[in-house]
Amino acid sequence: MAKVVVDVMPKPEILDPQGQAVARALPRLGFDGVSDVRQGKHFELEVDDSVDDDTLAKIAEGFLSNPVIEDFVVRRVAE
Amino acid sequence: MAKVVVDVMPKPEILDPQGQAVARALPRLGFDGVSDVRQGKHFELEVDDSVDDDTLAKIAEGFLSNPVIEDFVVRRVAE
Amino acid sequence: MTARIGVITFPGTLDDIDAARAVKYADIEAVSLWHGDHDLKGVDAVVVPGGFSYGDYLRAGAIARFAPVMAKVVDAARGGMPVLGICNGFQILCEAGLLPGALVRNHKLHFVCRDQWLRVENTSTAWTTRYEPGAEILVPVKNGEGAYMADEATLDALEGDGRVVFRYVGGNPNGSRRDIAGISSRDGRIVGLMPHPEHAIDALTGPSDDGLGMFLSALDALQGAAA
Amino acid sequence: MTTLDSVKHAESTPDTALPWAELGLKEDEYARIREILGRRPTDAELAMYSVMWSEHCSYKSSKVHWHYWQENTTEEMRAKMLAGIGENAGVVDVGDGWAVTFKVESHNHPSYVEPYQGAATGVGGIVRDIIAMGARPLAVLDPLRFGAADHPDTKRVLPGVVAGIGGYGNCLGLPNIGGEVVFDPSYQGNPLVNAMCIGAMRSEDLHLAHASGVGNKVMLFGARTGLDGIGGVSVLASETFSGDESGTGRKKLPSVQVGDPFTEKVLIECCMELYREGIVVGIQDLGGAGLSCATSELASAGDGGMRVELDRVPLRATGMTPAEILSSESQERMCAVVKPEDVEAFLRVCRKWDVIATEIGEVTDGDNLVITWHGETVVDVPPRTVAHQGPEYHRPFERPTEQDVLRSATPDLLPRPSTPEELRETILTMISSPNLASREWVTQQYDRYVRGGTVLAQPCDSGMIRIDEETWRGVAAATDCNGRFVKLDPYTGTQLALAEAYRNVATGGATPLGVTNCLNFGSPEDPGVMWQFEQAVKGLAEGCRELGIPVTGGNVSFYNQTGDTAILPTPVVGVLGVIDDVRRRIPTGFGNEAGESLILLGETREELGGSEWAHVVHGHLGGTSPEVDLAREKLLAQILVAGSRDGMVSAAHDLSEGGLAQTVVEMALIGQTGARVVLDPDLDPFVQLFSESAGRVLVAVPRSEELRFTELCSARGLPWRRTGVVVPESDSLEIQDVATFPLDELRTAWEGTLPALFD
Ligand SMILES: Nc1ncnc2c1ncn2[C@@H]1O[C@H](COP(=O)(O)OP(=O)(O)O)[C@@H](O)[C@H]1O
Ligand SMILES: [Mg+2]
Repeated sequence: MAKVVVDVMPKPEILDPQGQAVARALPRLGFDGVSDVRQGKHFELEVDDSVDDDTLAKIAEGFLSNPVIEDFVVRRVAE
Repeated sequence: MAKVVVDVMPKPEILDPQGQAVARALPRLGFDGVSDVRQGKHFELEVDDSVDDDTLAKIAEGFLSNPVIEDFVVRRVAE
Repeated sequence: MTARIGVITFPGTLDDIDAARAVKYADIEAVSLWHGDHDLKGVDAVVVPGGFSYGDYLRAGAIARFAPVMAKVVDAARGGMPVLGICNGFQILCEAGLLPGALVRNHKLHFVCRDQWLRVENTSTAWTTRYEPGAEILVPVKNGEGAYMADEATLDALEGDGRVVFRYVGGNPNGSRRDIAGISSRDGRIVGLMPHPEHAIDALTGPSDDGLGMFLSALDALQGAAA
Repeated sequence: MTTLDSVKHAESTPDTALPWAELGLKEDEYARIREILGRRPTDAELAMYSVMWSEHCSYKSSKVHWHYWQENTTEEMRAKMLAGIGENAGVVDVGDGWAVTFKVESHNHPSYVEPYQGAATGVGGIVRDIIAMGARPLAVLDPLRFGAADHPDTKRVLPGVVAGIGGYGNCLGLPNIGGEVVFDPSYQGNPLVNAMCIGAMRSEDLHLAHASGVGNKVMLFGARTGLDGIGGVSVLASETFSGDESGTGRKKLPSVQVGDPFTEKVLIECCMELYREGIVVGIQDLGGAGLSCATSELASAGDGGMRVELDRVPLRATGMTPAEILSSESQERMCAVVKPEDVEAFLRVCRKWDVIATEIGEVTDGDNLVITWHGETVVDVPPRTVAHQGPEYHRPFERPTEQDVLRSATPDLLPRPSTPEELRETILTMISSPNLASREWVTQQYDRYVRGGTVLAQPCDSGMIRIDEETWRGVAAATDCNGRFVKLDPYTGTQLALAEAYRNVATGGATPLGVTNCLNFGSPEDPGVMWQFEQAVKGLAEGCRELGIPVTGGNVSFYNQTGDTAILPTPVVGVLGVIDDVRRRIPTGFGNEAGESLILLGETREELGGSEWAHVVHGHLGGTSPEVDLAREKLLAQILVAGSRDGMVSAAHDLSEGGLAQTVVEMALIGQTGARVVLDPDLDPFVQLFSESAGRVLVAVPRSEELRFTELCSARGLPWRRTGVVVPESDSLEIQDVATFPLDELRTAWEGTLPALFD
């Protein structure tokens, strides 16, 4: 068993209304000094050791993200 | 300037219908070996060096997550 | 003296005109309140209506609860002013800590808009005295993050104190714990619910006029207080 | 290109080669641009011309057929229109000083690539068209087409599209009051996502897009401009939709945009406040072709020139070039023209709503649209040549020979059910088939209640909203198209689409007033497709003339095909109607009155070509489409409107796909009330139950009104037949001598299909 994390983020050139809403709100809440926020998705998967990196990339690219508008990063993490 | 990542996840005892939907769909798409999926949010913040860890924790706890239903992790990452 | 109920508009609020209409149907004056206001214009009660305040991009209600007007609502509510949160308004009241728990993504992950039967479980709150105990009413529900969540201890306490005001009957639309559709504060002055009584004030434009009772109850509460 | 390609630079480097072909321009088109300018264009000018002269923006393949609209719009029809073809959206006068604007548009290709965002931004775009007329958007409808319901890719596309339409429309606070969901394998690689919006205003508030008044300021407001959709428009029109590398050496950019419905909602409220305060002279939305389109259209519709300082545009990305800024399709932006003395007030309203607003230029007394970049002129063009004088193709069109084969393959010899058991089974098969099953899985994701004025919505024939709370005046709308009928006969098929939308509006008790359309076809380079298109336009224009209601606007979408195979020709027709008191609307379900009789209006013939039965049971498409009789449709509508006004009709539902069987099942299920149907003993029950003859509506009439109503029909010459009774105490539907169905059994069959496919 391994734990795998996939982070999916809007591509840099793509509008990120969620991140912008957070960024705009922070100063109103009294938090200064945050110049940019982007918001994406964070997946944590429990996978069998049989699942190789290639398969993980396919899952991330073909299903967890839409490559037209999103980038992803896959990491295996130690438990 | 520093880059800070905040991951917000549903608490273990809270249902995670999004993660479950992913977990259920994977075998249908021909991907076996993924036994559990949880889905949360991933934030990437650009912050001034003046922003300390305390402030970051406040932003994450009081705003980016709702402690009733979510846990969070804050990390500073090297650029 | 006629009663006056404030209806808050945040950027992204949608059902403010509906809430104001419902207030007027109950012969109460509707006063519109702006998210940036620092006072409540002397109203006797407040409705926090539905919609997607600030887009609800982070989490429903998460940004709205920090609006200046909400600070005033929190103070007034703690002082006993009747407050009704509908849908996004309920989410905002939970985020603001006026009501316990949280509203999360619907179990089927879809926005759901449908006519929904509710049982009125508590008819002693400021917003429900016009209903018969156990009455079943038909009002629209429409939300994407409407599943009520709280830990077991909180749920038990809510049940024990009679603070579950509305429960879904005939099917739970969103996976709410214990079929909870709406809850109240301990003193019954603050009520939050996901379904939309303001869309059920006329059988022509809604499934029934069952929702009007909530606004008429508020009228009674306010007039009773004045008398 | 590292040096700025200014006009001066272009003049001094006449031989520099520009990538006109990559931008979708033809050689003669590029030559014409050079001729208009008397020099080579700058790259910014080339970007403008190429997007504005694309199929999507210039209608270059379709415009030669627009004479049909002109020829068929009589003075009387024109008199009802406050704005028509050529404006952002058509506007009709609905009485009492109210003007209503409505339009349908496609967002097909982006929705295949990114279903959620493609559909969402489709809604966003059409809503801005409505705002740009000066109206408050009030409702949306969404005609959709997908591949086979059980195809795995449909499971990717449909849920995403539906969630996107809901996600955007719900967040704007616009009730969704109708639409279509149709499955056919021809849409497999090319779903159709059309979106319609309706808005209302007081007639005097009508705003047209024009920039007049020398010295008036040009204000850009709404979202920042980013790198989204650059080249998107020309890509849509250039026979591929896989992205395109326009711009100056950037990596491939997605041609899909991400919508921000919250920004659009705030933009709506901001515009409404600007209109209320009377501080807008002219306004234009930024849609396809972004600033290129907005500035050239505003300038060419005004009486002078315009100067724009492009470096003032608020940007979201760094290092954007003038050409990129001009062609960016970032969403949620508008462009307004205001008097200099109103600029402060304009900015104040924008600040209130937290909307970014920037003065980017002004109206000049010159003739040209002049755009500068840090002081240097990068565009200097006559705006009409960009906006309105694009190329016009005379594409060949010809009726394909296979059309004869198709029409001779009639459904006559297909085996039919005949015993009561077979008929019973067929009814259950039909009502649970993907095209006839309940749409609730879809429509449940749409808010129909917001604004509190919806009096009819799904699953009724038309949507209806109240527009005036004092007088109860309202409007109704429906969209329709049966692509199989259009395939069998594009002229008649399009008239059938018109007839159905018209009938659906009347079925709710409203009087049809105007028409919009979205013509979805395959490649215009295929003469057979072009023939379908020409026939469709002619059919629609002539049909509207016969009905006496004008086409007020519309949209064309070509290149809808997978490989060489075109979609079923799909000219979606939207009809708008008015009702002076929405309390008189006719509901769809049985059981609104104590005793009701069922009257079938119209005539049933054996018409099964292109029918849902042939499709579902035999996978067959061939023969001739049903006949269309528009004079009859008009009479039928008048009777329904009279029936609504005088309280003679307590429920009504038209007969379309699936025929009488489908209609009566739906009326029983919607009303949760049983009925007994008595078929005509002299006619084949199968034909009565499943024929799709046009011009028919099943009405429920209170017993007390039956005589008055049927006498009215007889007097006016509308055929009718008493077809049964509603049985309020019953929970089953009996079709005499055929079968009795418990309502629960019907409900399970009708409602189970889409959840089983998509949950
Ligand atoms: N995509 C959609 N969005 C909203 N409403 C829809 C959609 N598809 C179908 N509907 C609604 O579902 C009902 C049934 O659709 P349909 O069978 O196509 O109607 P009709 O045959 O009367 O044109 C109608 O009320 C229609 O407006
Ligand atoms: Mg119909």
